[in-house]
Amino acid sequence: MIYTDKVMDHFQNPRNVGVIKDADGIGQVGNPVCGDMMSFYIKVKDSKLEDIKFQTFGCGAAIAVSSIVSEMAMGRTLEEAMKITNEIVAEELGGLPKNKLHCSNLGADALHAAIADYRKKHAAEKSEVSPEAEKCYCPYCEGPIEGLEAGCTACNVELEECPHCGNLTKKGEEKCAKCGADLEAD
Amino acid sequence: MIYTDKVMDHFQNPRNVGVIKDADGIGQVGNPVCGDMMSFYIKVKDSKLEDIKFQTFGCGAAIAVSSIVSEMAMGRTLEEAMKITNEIVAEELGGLPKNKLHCSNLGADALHAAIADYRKKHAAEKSEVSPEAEKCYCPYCEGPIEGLEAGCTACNVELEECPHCGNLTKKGEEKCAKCGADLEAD
Amino acid sequence: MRQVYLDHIAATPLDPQVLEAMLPFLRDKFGNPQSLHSAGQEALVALEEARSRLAGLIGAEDSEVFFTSSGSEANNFALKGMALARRDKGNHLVLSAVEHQSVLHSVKSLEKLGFSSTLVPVDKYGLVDPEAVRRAIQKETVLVSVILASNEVGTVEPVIEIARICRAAGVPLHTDAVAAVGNIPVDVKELGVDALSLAADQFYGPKGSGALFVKKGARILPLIDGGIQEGGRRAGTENVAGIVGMGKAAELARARLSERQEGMKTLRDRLIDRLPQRVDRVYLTGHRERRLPHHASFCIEFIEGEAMLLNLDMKGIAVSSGSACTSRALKASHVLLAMGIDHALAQGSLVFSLVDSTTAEDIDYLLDVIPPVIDRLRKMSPLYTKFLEESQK
Amino acid sequence: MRQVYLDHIAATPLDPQVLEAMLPFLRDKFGNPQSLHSAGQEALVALEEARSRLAGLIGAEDSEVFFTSSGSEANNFALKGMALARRDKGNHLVLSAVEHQSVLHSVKSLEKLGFSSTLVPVDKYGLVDPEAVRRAIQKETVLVSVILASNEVGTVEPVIEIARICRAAGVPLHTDAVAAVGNIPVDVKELGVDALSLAADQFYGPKGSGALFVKKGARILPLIDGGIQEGGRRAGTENVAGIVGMGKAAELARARLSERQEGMKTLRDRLIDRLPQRVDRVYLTGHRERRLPHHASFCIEFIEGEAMLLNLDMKGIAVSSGSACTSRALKASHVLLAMGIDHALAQGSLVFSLVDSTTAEDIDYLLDVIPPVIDRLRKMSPLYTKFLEESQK
Ligand SMILES: Cc1ncc(COP(=O)(O)O)c(C=O)c1O
Ligand SMILES: Cc1ncc(COP(=O)(O)O)c(C=O)c1O
Ligand code: FES
Ligand code: FES
Repeated sequence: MIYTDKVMDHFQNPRNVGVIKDADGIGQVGNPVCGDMMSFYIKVKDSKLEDIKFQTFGCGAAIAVSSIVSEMAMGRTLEEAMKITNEIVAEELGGLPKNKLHCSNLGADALHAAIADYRKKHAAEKSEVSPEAEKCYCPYCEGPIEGLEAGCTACNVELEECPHCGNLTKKGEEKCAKCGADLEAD
Repeated sequence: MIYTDKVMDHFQNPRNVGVIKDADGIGQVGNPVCGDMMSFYIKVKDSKLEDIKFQTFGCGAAIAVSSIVSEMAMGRTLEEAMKITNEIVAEELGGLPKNKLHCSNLGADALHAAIADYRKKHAAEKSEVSPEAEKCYCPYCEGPIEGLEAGCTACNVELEECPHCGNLTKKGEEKCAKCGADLEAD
Repeated sequence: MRQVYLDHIAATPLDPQVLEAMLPFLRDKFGNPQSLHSAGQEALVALEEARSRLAGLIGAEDSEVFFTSSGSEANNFALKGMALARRDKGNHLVLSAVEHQSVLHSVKSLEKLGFSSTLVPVDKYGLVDPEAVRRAIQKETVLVSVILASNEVGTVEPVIEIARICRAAGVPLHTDAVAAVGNIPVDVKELGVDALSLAADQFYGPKGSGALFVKKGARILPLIDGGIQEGGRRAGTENVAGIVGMGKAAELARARLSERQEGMKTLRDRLIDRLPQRVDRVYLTGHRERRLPHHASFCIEFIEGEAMLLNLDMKGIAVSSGSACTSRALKASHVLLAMGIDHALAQGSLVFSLVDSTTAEDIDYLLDVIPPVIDRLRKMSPLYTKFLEESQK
Repeated sequence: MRQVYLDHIAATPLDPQVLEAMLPFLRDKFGNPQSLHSAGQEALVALEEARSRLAGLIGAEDSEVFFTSSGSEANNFALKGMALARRDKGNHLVLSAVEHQSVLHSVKSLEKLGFSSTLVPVDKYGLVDPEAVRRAIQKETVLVSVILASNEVGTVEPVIEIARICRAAGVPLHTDAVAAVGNIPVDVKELGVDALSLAADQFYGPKGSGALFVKKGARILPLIDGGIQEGGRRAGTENVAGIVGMGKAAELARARLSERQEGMKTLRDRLIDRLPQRVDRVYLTGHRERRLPHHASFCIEFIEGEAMLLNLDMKGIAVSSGSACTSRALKASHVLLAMGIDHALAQGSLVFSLVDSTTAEDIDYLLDVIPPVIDRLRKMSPLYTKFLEESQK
């Protein structure tokens, strides 16, 4: 399988799917152009996440990530929830294909955005949402990438950064593999 | 098989192999660089080929061609023997692979050279040895070739003429496929 | 659990007769066709028989058929080989916006070598307008390439008309017929093309065997340089068993084509007609009539293809969400985008492709299984929620 | 009639275990490895297992192995892909004078694209002098290619030393190991090469399956552009059965290599030692010790190879007169000429190549059959007659 059993479990039986009508905070990340979009709804009580619901438009990984993020954050304090990173999410799922690692960012990002929304609304304290600097992975061979210049050392593909979303795409591709933006032909 | 039964028969059981010590005429064509060399020895009586022997260094086709040429010419008048052409030889053998058609030229050429040698020695009459203009065949796909410009229309190979032997060779080859001469790189 | 395989555009099973034909060449007939001894000649005879059968399927001369290892190789061979052979004539290429990756990326590689290209747009059915091809052809154009039938949306292009235009302009035309050959009648003379790519695994032949038809007289340089195989046009020891299998598959396809087509068409139509009755906001992609007989493709609004595919897989149904060659790419299909379908909808692409043994029960099982799958995923989708909210207003 | 097959450099039979491993993928496991559903994933797992086995045979990482359809494709991929990827660094190539046609002609094609090349000469045993490679490398050199073992004369080149020189010069080294892998120990790390070509049909695997090792970090452009197969490096639906067979063959080769080698070497030596005792003016080509364990090649003076080959074939013995890839070319082998053998002698080339099931009886049968064949052909040869006449003087 392309996914671990744990991913498949969360994909098949996602926890906490849905919408909270009177949410204390709502976070939304991604858009359909990228092929993925997540909405997180939170209820906060005593600085703790009393309830979490999500909706996801996206692939199997995106759905599983949303589900596990909601499960990991449930009942936690906002502080604790803000510490959930894509690495932790991916690890918790027993690993993700490397070209799907960006989905794990999305899950944490959406949750963090919901918390930020809550904080803004409740003006409890202002905090900058600063998602982790994204690790780069080659979208072709899924190997880690050191720098753009070198290309992917694993599969030797020449890469360029999408000026629109920053995603790495094989040189000469006409569209960004992530956001679909037109890349200038070289 | 690459060869017809008739070719294989003449190759396995070549007629008239050998040398005539006191030959009336000797003809030799080809050379080892081309991969083929034939010697024909003839005895002439009353303007007829009383005996013919040959020796051949070369491939299966070359041996079969020598054999059948000797058989076809045996007992014939010199005039008749001079009319043996490569087409007739190839036809008599039930066909040859097209890249081996040049071998059929060799057989007739060697016989004609022996006759010319006899005529020269006996000064009976002078005659120019003018072997038939060679038909061109693509050495790669064995298809007939109209002109050099067009390349081989059958297999689309680009051809050039070997400046040494005139054989057609794929453009960009370093050596002539027939005579082994160095071709200038393009 | 019932197993329903509806992803045959990615792979067909071998016809048992094809395997039967291959086996001797995997057992004791192991000679190399280029060897001059009997074992070699035996392999050569089999190779040439396969060439003849394949030529027969597409109406070509035997000598116009060159074996390759895949449809992609055939496309690379055609594009690069013909463009580079005609470089003295110009450096411009014309291709449609719905070409396969192996054509598109061959052109990208040629662009690095100094070629330029014009992409001919398609209409909402994915159809290329022959007149648009005419307009795209320039004085410098050395090759036009238009797909015969799309593996993603099933649309069959008006290649005959396009060929007429190319002939008039004196520019050779290549067509990628990988998804077409063996599934619809394909005759190179009728089409009037100069080169045509095909692959055996599209018609019950083995993977790893394809071919390029190159019309007599058309110039092409090898993609794989080396020995004398394929008349010096494609080097490398031949995959004898695979080629023999392809030949057998071609022979069977020729004999059974119309029967196969009719059977699959009926089931395809059942699916095309009934799926939109069972689920709302489901759109057929590609042309309704001018399409491959075994191909039904849709976009399902508000959800993403991979999620559907995995859910169906868990129910024993194998489908695809686009071209197998791009299954792991995260972007929407360039074919769907070229047809004017928006990104979100294009993400919900599903392709069902049939085989001659597909049954009505298979289709009905799919029709039963898919609505709850879609329903469940839509309930998870923020886009669907938004849509419901807006339609309530 | 006794059948003795001694042309295994052109073709080996499939090991029965290899066929066994392939069959499921020719029967019901027909999924496309790029399909995301279970049938596809099953094929993918098999593909990756094969990659791992192949990597194990040559001491590579799995991710450094790219499947191809033949040794020739691997050579074209390496030469064209690495040269074009490094075009910004220079445009000069270095190769030995005894490379396979698929390397030589790849270089010819690159020359049309603006590259130049230097041919490094060999000695009379066909050995490349590493120092000569050092001298041939220029500032503009972007790739060196030296064959690991010659299929024509069996000589094994000092690639380790050449690799050291290339590393010092900062130029990547490709080696054509098609005739070597599976027959002698080959370890890419020990060799120190950046790329290495191999083909399964040289070690009891199927025809139509080869691979290129590309060292992690080495840059290479695809030869076949298109989909995401092989990490975007080599497009086209994978020949799953063939690849699985190659993997199994690699596993077997790894386990049995030393045993196979020893057995074949003994018989090879029997042939090399005894043939010149039975027939005069017969010359071993290639190096006596540094040669492939299953390879014995000779030039027989005064006669031509094809005529011998056909005569031996009629006696049930299959041999070759050089590379299968050039069997129909009429010219003398460029390898023999590069070794300084003259044209006439080079025409008399015979190559005997063994397999692990070759027996001493096979060799003895050959040794009995060949002298009268040679004798008969020499009696027909004008060159022999001339030689006899001259030696009588
Ligand atoms: C040394 C060498 N290189 C390359 C090749 C070409 O391999 P293939 O025939 O698989 O294309 C061969 C074939 O025997 C070979 O011996
Ligand atoms: C239209 C089209 N072209 C090219 C290809 C590539 O063929 P292959 O996968 O054999 O390389 C495919 C594959 O399905 C196809 O459908
Ligand atoms: S939603 Fe998984 S690829 Fe982005
Ligand atoms: S001797 Fe037959 S090829 Fe010339």
